[in-house]
Amino acid sequence: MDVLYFAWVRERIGLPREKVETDATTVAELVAELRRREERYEVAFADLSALRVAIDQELTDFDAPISGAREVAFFPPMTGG
Amino acid sequence: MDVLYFAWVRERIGLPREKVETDATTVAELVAELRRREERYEVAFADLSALRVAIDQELTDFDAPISGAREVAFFPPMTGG
Amino acid sequence: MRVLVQDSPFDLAAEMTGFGGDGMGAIVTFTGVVRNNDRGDLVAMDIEHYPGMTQSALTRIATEASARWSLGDVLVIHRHGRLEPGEQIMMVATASRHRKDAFEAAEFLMDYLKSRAPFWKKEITRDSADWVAARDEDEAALGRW
Amino acid sequence: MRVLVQDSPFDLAAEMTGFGGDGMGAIVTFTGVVRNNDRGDLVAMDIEHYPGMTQSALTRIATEASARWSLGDVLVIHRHGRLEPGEQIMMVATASRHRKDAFEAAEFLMDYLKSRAPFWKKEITRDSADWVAARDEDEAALGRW
Repeated sequence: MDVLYFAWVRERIGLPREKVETDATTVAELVAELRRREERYEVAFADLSALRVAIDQELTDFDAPISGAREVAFFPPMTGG
Repeated sequence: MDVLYFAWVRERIGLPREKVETDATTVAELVAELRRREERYEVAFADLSALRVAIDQELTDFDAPISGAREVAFFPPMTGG
Repeated sequence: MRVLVQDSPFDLAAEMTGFGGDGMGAIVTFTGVVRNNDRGDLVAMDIEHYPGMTQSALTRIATEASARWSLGDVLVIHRHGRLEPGEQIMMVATASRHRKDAFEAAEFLMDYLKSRAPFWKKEITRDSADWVAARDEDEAALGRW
Repeated sequence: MRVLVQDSPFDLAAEMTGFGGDGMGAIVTFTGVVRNNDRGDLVAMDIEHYPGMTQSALTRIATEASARWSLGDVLVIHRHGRLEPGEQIMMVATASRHRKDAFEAAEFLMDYLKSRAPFWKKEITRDSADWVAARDEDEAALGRW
């Protein structure tokens, strides 16, 4: 699946998107798996309350299932308008 | 003093403004005096709740004093915007 | 602050050029347009006003809005005379640092314009000419400010 | 309904030409402008977005507004990229028969755009580049709808 990062999440992880192979069944599990990879992921995902997640371009929660998802995106709270 | 009429008040009385010599001390007394004049005034002023009044171009009430007023205007509730 | 009372049309775009000025992040406009009546037979809306009082009444309303909200700019334009369906009747614009102030001030201006500015509308159809009645809900709208 | 996501400027006047259409008496616009920061040293605002999601998120918000209020027309434009102080960031416009619907729908659109459309602002000054933090009051504003 494609994992996308925006704003300071992108900056901390150091790339805008990557392919991830995972057995995680929820967003939270995917995050736990990413945090174990490298310190930059650990730093980026340290505070989930400061993050938002979208599955296939729709906002959702961290306990949402990701089976079948093509694209999971992580980003800070939005500041449009 | 000048007495002005707008919208349907103007149409019922049949003129937009006139000079009035009066000893009335309040708007209500002036109205009572006008109503005694002719039926068209009686008709125009029949229902004071449907009328508004301005003294010297400021909205006021029917019990307001008119001594020293240069201009008293009668009209229906406003429908701007 | 600008307050204009006129029979000629106005140009929203021209009025908005440079409106607001430095540091204003939020601009709200409201434009009122003559809309046809439910029967679809409106020929024109005839708008009478009280020339001596109109400018000062609008200025007072705009001044009150500027006192209540933090505004960088306020504009009020109101036309009078004969206006056909689709023509613009009036507009207000507000500029503020934040959207809440700009929205609230524009709504305040509109609520007061409706019931406290000396304009009266007459609806002209092919067969009739009737003064538009004030709506209770317009008077009631003032209660929230 | 029109929803535009673009890096180029937009022209409020051109967008408003013909907006609303027959029978709509009330048109409300909101325009967001890049304003300088309190220190006055803003060089630019850099606006990042999520290309695949932005258009659909804005369309969903506009559709929701159309479902909740009686609207003749809705327009949403949001820019991305590098914008300097004084430049327009975004606008919404609503047309309705009555002013209450037009105002409420515009405020609803703005509240949702602020917190539910995938845009992130970065403030660039001569010495720094900081992501703008979401404001609790913007999130709280959603509670009223």
